[in-house]
Amino acid sequence: MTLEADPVEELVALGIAADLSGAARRRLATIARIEELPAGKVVLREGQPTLELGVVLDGRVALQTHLPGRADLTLMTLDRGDIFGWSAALGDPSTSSVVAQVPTRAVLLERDGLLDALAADTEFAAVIYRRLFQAVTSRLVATRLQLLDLYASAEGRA
Amino acid sequence: MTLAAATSGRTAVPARPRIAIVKFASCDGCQLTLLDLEDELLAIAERIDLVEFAEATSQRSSGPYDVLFVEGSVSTPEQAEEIVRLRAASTLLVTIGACATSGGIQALRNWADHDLVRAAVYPDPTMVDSLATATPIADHVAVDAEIRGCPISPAQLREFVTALLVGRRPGLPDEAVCAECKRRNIVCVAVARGITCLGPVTRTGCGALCPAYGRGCYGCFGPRESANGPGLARWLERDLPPADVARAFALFNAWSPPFRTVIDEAGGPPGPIDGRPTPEASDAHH
Amino acid sequence: MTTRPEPPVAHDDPPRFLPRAELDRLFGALRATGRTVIGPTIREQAVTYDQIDGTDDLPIGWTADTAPGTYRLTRNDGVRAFDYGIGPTAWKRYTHPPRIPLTVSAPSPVGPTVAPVTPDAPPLAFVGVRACELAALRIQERVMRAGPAGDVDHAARRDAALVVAVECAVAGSTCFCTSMGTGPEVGEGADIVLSELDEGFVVRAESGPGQVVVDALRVDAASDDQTGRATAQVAELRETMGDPVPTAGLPERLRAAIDHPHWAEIAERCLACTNCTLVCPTCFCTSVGVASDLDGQAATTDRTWDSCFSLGFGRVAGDANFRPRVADRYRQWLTHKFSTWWDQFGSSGCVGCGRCIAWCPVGIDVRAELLAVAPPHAPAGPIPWPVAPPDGHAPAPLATVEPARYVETEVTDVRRETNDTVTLRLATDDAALLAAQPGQFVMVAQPAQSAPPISISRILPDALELTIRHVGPATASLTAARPGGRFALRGPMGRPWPIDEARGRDVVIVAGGIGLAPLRPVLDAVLRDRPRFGAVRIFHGARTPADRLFVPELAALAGRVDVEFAEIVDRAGPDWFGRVGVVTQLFEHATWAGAGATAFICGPDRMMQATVRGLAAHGLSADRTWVTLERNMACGVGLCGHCQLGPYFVCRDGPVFSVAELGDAFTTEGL
Amino acid sequence: MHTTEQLSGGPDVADLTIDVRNLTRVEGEGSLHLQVRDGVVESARLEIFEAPRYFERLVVGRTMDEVIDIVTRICGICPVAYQMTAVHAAEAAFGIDVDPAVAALRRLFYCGEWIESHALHLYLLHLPDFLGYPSALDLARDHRSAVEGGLRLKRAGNHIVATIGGRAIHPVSVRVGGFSRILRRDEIRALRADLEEALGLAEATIDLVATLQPPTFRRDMRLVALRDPSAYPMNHGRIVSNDGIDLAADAWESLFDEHQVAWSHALQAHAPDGRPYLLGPAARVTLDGDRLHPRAAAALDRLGLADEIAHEPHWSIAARAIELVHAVAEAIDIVEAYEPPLEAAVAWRPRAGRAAWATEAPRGMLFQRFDLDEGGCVTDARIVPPTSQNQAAIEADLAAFAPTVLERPRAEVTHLMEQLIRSYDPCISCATHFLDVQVEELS
Repeated sequence: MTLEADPVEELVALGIAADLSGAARRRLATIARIEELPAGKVVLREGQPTLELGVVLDGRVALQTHLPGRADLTLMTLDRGDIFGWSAALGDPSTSSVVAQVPTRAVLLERDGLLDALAADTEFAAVIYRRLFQAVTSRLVATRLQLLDLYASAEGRA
Repeated sequence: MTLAAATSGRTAVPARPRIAIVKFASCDGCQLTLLDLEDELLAIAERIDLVEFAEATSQRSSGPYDVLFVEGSVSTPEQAEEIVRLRAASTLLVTIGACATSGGIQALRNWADHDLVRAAVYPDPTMVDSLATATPIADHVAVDAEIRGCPISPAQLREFVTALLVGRRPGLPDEAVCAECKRRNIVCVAVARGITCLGPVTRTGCGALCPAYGRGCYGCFGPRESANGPGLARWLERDLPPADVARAFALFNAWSPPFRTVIDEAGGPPGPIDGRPTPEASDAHH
Repeated sequence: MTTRPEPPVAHDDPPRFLPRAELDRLFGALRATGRTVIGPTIREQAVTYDQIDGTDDLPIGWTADTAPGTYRLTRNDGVRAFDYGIGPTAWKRYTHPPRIPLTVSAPSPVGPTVAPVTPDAPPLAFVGVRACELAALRIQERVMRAGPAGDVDHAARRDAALVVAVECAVAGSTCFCTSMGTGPEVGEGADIVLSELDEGFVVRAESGPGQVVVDALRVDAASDDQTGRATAQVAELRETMGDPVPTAGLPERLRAAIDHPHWAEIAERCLACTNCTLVCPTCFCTSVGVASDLDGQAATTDRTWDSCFSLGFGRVAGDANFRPRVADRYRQWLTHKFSTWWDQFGSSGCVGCGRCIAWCPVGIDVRAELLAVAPPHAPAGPIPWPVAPPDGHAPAPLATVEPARYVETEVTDVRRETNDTVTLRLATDDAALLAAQPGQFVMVAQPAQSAPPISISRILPDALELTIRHVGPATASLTAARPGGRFALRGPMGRPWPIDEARGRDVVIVAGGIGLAPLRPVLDAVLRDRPRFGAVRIFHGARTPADRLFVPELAALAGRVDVEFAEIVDRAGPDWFGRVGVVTQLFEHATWAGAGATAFICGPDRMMQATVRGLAAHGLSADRTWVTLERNMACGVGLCGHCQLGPYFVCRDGPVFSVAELGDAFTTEGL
Repeated sequence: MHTTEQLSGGPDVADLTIDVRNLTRVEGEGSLHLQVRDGVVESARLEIFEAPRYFERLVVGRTMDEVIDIVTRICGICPVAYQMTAVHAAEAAFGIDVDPAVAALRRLFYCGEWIESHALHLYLLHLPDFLGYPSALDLARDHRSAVEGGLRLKRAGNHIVATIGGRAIHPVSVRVGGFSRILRRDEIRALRADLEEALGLAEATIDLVATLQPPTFRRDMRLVALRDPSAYPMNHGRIVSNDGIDLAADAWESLFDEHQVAWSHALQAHAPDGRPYLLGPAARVTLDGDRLHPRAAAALDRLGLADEIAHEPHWSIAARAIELVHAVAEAIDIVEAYEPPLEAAVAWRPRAGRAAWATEAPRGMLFQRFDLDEGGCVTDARIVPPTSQNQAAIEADLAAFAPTVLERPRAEVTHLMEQLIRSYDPCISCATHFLDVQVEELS
């Protein structure tokens, strides 16, 4: 396997695991794996247990919500470096469905191992929670901009 | 639908619109203003279908109308029903004049005990069927545009009709009378002569008529945008008792909120009537 | 016509003396030069400047008591003609009239034509111009000639006026010229200067035309005693007036007070009635009105005085408004007069005449408000934008004054981009139009419509393309245009994108919605000359897939290997397989370094602000991050005042700005 | 026009019910109630239900200058009449003598309103009846120059009112003691050109009227108008009639009275003997013909309809034409002679008392009375517009006219009824009435 095939190295490269000590990285390695997600693969389903927390390496996944009687609505798409499934870190059910929009490579951290690690290793927890918090913040900003209707304009000039 | 929409080409106001002019409680002066466009009347008549205008033609139509001009305020139960019917029959509803836009001079009765008022004029009030209040059209149905004034200005009516036919936004500025006063080089009657003038809180459109004739503006075009009635009242009360300040505001647009605030703070309009609005009056506005 | 030619110099001979009884000689001599005399006379219980015939029309024996909100004409029973306090009329009424015709449209076989109206400037003589008023004439002349194209009407009227100034011997309680450095001594710009003594007038010629009039008086030289008393009387006046407004550091103090709570307090009293601005001798803002016949064929536009206190002044198409609150409008006026005027024109906008104090119907005293909002020695807070008067960024150069040009163009192609947006190709052989730069705009004139500013979305050898969204009546008829239709264009206007500055550097282009249109010429220029640029990254966001402009060109971009192109939409249906989200996500996790790159950004304000923040995080420097701003650009050349943003006229100094230039002006509400 | 007709009581066409709503081409809205049984008119009522506006109440507590601004809002067609009556009442009560130039201006002001109001009614409201058109706008398609002439005549009247009062409707310059500013000579002289043209148009109107053929309907009617010792009545005069009434204008209430009827929001005025009376152009031309301007007197001779004007309501159009000539000719005289007053208005002090006056509105005598407190504020008011005084006379004429046309097709009957009502130029806004031609169901 090449280096980039190592999930921890990938996460370090993305900055997500860069601040982790060696011990914490080893702990991470025990719960992280890289997976190839074929287009259309449903990684997480809205309302179901969030069994994995994921980070996109290549490709693209869509966050979708189900509208009864209508096609699922894509709320947002995620690219390299974006985190999904963070409910896993809380043990909560998934707040949206996550679907691979194109063939996608992602690092997946399985939930139970993640919860154990967060509970057992405060240094690990501090770094991971900080990353998750950053992800939540930028997602909130993006959502706010969508609410504001980013492209609404009163301009007379075209 | 708003006037902006109507004149932005988004809304179907056809090249030859069906136009109706109706009146409620009013003096007829605003609809007569159309007949006062002596030089353009016939040319305008050739470009529109004047399908309802009892003042001028025996042809009648109960709708539908592309544009409905409404004069007068709602003062009887029948009128309160009729305006709803007319709104439904009209694409664009335009109020013309102070009565339709803010209630008019008759809205002064909104502060009074209706039975007292009625009894003062009619020996047997029970024969007279009227509401306790005279209220603006916008209190009853959605209004798309206002042409202000008591009465409206012929020039503004001409501009409105032209803009409607040409498809542009009518130039009906919402600035203060003062702006036109200064452009016309009329010396400010308030500053130079200490005359009470509502110009600073009143919408232009008259061409600064009253100051040009040596008297203070009496607010017949109603409040302008961001009219600071209390601000002007505080200044006037340096020389006048509050009752006389209220007197100045208590005319044709007394019931418009910026003016009403001043009148209410002074305990109501002149006259030996209960200064507080009747329940119906306050309901009528909220 | 170029800037006003220097008049021949006056001979260097001593002042003359005109006995009081002979004052009518002056009027005779002025009329002999073919001029109508405008001077002080009493009308409607005030001293106004109207046409006068002679001495009998002067307010001899009258003066005025002024105070905040009051002006009272009072007898002083003196013999003097010029001891009256300044009245409501400002001379701008004659150099910058309240209403002038601008254009005339007439039907013609090839469609309606639009032609500018050539000014009709009668030769006038202004008698009784005070020192502060002379300063105001100088300031307004600077304003009306600044920028890319000065005002031809003002130039003609000012050039046709001969100024007879009078040195003040008395001052009103509202006067503060001493603080503003404009009086009481008469400064430059007069043709003749009078100093009034009880027995008559000391007369100095200060220009060739003035000398001609003075010679025609045929009066003797003034005695040393008379000139001495004239000098002494104005010196004495200066003493009595003192220095009521501490102006040291005032522009900076006002800047630092941009968020002062006192603005809201003033708004409680301020009626936003516009009186202060319309009596002000330097306020110059105007709006254009349209009138037409019932068919919209024969139409005229005229230009009338407007004011930053009227709501409509800050309104743009779609009825958004830059200064919705009265507090915003008062702040705009006061900070413009005393602070940003320096940035724009290299001087204060106030001459201390006190008209705004006396003629405010609720007696708001600008002197008191200045002390309240920006007291002397106030802690100098952060400067909200990076220019520091009085030596701040150089005021716009004086313009070559020529009448507005309207070039008839013909629609040769109409492409519907979205349900509310079309791209028009307008053929022209006009060299000036075809020399347009990316980022510039044109004013599109149609009879019976206001002329909206429209960005150029492509520059071709024989045509310009304009991409227009239907947001109001004027754009409605433009988006309804058909091939063969004709429109008159004015321009090109505005400051272009600094493309040359980006050569040799990485380029980041971020477009949101309709904002892609003004950036399209940048793409053209960069791709035409691709090797001369570093990495080129293009990020495009739209509300929905259906709102994407230039779809074929976007597809072509996506296919190029020599640019990085990504796009994203806010909302999408199941048939969209691209990215969903906001445009900032396109580079949020990108690993490229932005330091040294140049960014060109255009889109709605919110999108640009989010993008600027996002790019800053990638290390792009504020002085290489360029945005193009939206304002109510009415005249297009910085003369109407509508598009002011802090120290800038968006139409003249922009619409393209670097984020560094804008500073907080980019994000301050109500500015 | 919404017209329903019902036959009832069998085939006898003399029993009929007509229902026409919203009579057109009158100021304001209203209806006629007509019931015919066995060919006999059982009732003919002018029903007036326009929303009441309570002006008598609105002016309480107001100064007389405010009253001038308020009462003018009673009517958009004759605002000057309301202002003139109120200002004269106030000046009489406060003992004010105005400058002769002010008095002349006010008469010119009134001439302007007569011209505007008469031209409006004659050309735009009434003439279409005689020529068989639904409106003057339709009439203009075939007789454009006539309608244009009428509009220019109307414009000349509006021009006078706008020059003196600032605008044609609800002018602003009338103040107790004079005007709000001095009208300069050049402003007044500027009216000259319009009026010269208007005089030609007014005299052409006489020739036009001479060609008309109204229905024949003749009756004797009590005619009441003011009589001014020295002039055709406008701002001054005693109340006189063709059957001997003669009393001071401020004594109106001593003879006449108003009472309320169930079918009207306008109080009907009556003389003590209950005999209806008619006000307006026909009454004035008949009672004050000897005071007409020479040009108007000549026009009347040429027209030769003095007797018809006195006895045939349809010929009121001729009386209006005569008064158009008079008003234009007199206006020219006043403009010619005008010299501005020394001051816009004389100083005055309010005093307690009774302010009562009558003037001649275009439609007839308008009476106003205000009781004033020491501060000059109104404590009680009475306003009696001409139309509410004419109401009883109109109803009497309708009752008398109906039987003469009952045999005709009903649509025509309806039209003839409307035409007759229009011939009185009822100002429904003044009388705050709602006119509505409808007929009682026959049981």
